[in-house]
Amino acid sequence: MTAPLDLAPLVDVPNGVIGRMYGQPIFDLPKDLYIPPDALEVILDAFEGPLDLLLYLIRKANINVLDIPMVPLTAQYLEYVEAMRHHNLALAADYLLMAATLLEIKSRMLLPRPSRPEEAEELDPRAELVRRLLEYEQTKLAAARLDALPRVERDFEWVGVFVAEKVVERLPEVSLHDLQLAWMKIARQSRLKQHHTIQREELSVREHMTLILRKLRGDAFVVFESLFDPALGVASLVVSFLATLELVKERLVIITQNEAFAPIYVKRADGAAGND
Amino acid sequence: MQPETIEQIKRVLETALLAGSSPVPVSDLRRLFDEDPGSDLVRRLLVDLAEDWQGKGVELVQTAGGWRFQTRLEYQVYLDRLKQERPPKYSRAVLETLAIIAYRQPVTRGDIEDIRGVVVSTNVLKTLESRGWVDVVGYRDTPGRPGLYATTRKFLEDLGLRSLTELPPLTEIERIMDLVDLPKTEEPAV
Amino acid sequence: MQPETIEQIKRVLETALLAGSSPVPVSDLRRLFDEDPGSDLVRRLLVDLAEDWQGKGVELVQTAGGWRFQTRLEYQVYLDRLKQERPPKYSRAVLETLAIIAYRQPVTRGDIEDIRGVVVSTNVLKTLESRGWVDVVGYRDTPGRPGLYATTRKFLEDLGLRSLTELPPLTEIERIMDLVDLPKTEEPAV
Repeated sequence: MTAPLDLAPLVDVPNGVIGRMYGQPIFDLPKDLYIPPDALEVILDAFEGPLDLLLYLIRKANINVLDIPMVPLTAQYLEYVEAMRHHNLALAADYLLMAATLLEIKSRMLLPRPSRPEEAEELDPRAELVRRLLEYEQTKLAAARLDALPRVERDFEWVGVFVAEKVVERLPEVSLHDLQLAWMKIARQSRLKQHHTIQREELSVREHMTLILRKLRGDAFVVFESLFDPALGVASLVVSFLATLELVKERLVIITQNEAFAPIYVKRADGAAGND
Repeated sequence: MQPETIEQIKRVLETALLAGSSPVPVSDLRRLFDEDPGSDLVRRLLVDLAEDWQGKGVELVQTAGGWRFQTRLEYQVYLDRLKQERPPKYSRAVLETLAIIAYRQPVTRGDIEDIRGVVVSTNVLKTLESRGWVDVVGYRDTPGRPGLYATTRKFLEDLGLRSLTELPPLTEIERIMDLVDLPKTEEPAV
Repeated sequence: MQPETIEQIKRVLETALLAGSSPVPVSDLRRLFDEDPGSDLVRRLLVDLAEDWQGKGVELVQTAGGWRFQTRLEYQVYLDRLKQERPPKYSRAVLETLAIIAYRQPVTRGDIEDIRGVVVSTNVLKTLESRGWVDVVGYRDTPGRPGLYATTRKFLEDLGLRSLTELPPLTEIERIMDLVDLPKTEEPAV
């Protein structure tokens, strides 16, 4: 394959004119159609398949896709395929299939045209090939445009600054509602059923019982009066007193007085050196 | 800290968007606050913010998944200098397959092969799938039950598109075809 | 685009630092530019930038590995709201034990078991103690000297109560619950 590849019509060649395209004489072969044989492998790699190769041949020869001269195109395509086979290049079956298709179209175009013109248009054997070529070309263009769109990591980067976080264990949240529900579950099924109503007053006493126990941390006797803070008002004093009585009743504290009018001392009944 | 002023709400929005590793929709941005500021206010502040960032190397954009900050294209030449590895350059086979899936989804591998006129290698589809740009969204009820490929939201986001309708328009092949009135029917049995 | 002014160099630095979440050393930042601006200038501009970002939700900080932008801790409360994960929940045993301690304090483990009708595992009490919600305020003077559990100030604070008396009175709950008549599986055996 030493001669330049030529897609121009092979008939009717006047001096200097090597062909005619749509009535216009062609004087020069398109230079870029000549591809040295040793570049075949590169070419095969460069094309994405038979449609791509065909499209290249057509576009380079400046042929209207909608009016493909089948004879020269087929000839040229076959030359490529032959050259590739000659060089023992692994030729995808797609290329051979396309060769067969081209040959079939060419032979059908040689058949006598039907008499009615409108039918002739409808039955153009090239129609399917043209459709595929145009669709493929559209895909090629779309691919190029997609590739041209700004793309993350190639043309821009996402912003994502470091999120500073105190390392805190996520602890379960408990709402008052949760506590209510929990208590109700207990109340509904426990022996507590009969006396589970707890009034605010009762809670207040129990809270003060806890407060007094906290004050009594440790082993020592504490002066009775020191458990009470007059600044908190009468109500608080009364509740504190009730709490102390309740603590005594539940035998959680011990109250001692050595003699009448002597100082009263309070001490935790467990008498231990406190917890913790 | 409870945001009281509009300015503070804006700061919180900005902070959340700067910190976001993915686009944040307005509905999520509203959840940032104890008291929902409403979508109108959030949208207004986002537009405000986008304006505040004019002239900076970073811009606030709206993508398929929501709002996010991204660096401006002009700065990539600098950022590239710090990169350890080049971003992948995709082969024509990959790009053409992506184009077919993007514009004609959902399509099977067979559809792609019909259009490209060659066998589509498994690697090509794997490349697109591992980038998270396409996935199988169903199966066509034909022999072999071939998978139907479609593009993902990540594809739109990575290309800065809000929806498929923002894809560059296809060259108007249909119009050309109509002009010549080519038949699409079967070949006659000659 | 070639940065010519100091201002432009600063923009590039800012953009590069916003684009990544890991710290960038000054030596790397110098590589952003075709012409090395020198470490003195880069450092000066970084300090400038840090000042520019005062009052924002994001700050420029210097860490062991270099410079990076990071969100200010005050904004964590907002950002946390965007996280999808649900907060963990305490088991029924923990909640019931807590309720008993809250309403009946001071109580021993034995009291709790009497009321709940089941053994209270050590883990349950440990959970509440390590949360700082209950502690032992004394010991009952009975065999075994069991610890007396009560709720702490932290418990009140965490639940937004000023005093135990602000706990919902149970008579009221009972009324409401009876009205609602929750679909209970276990009916009281009375």
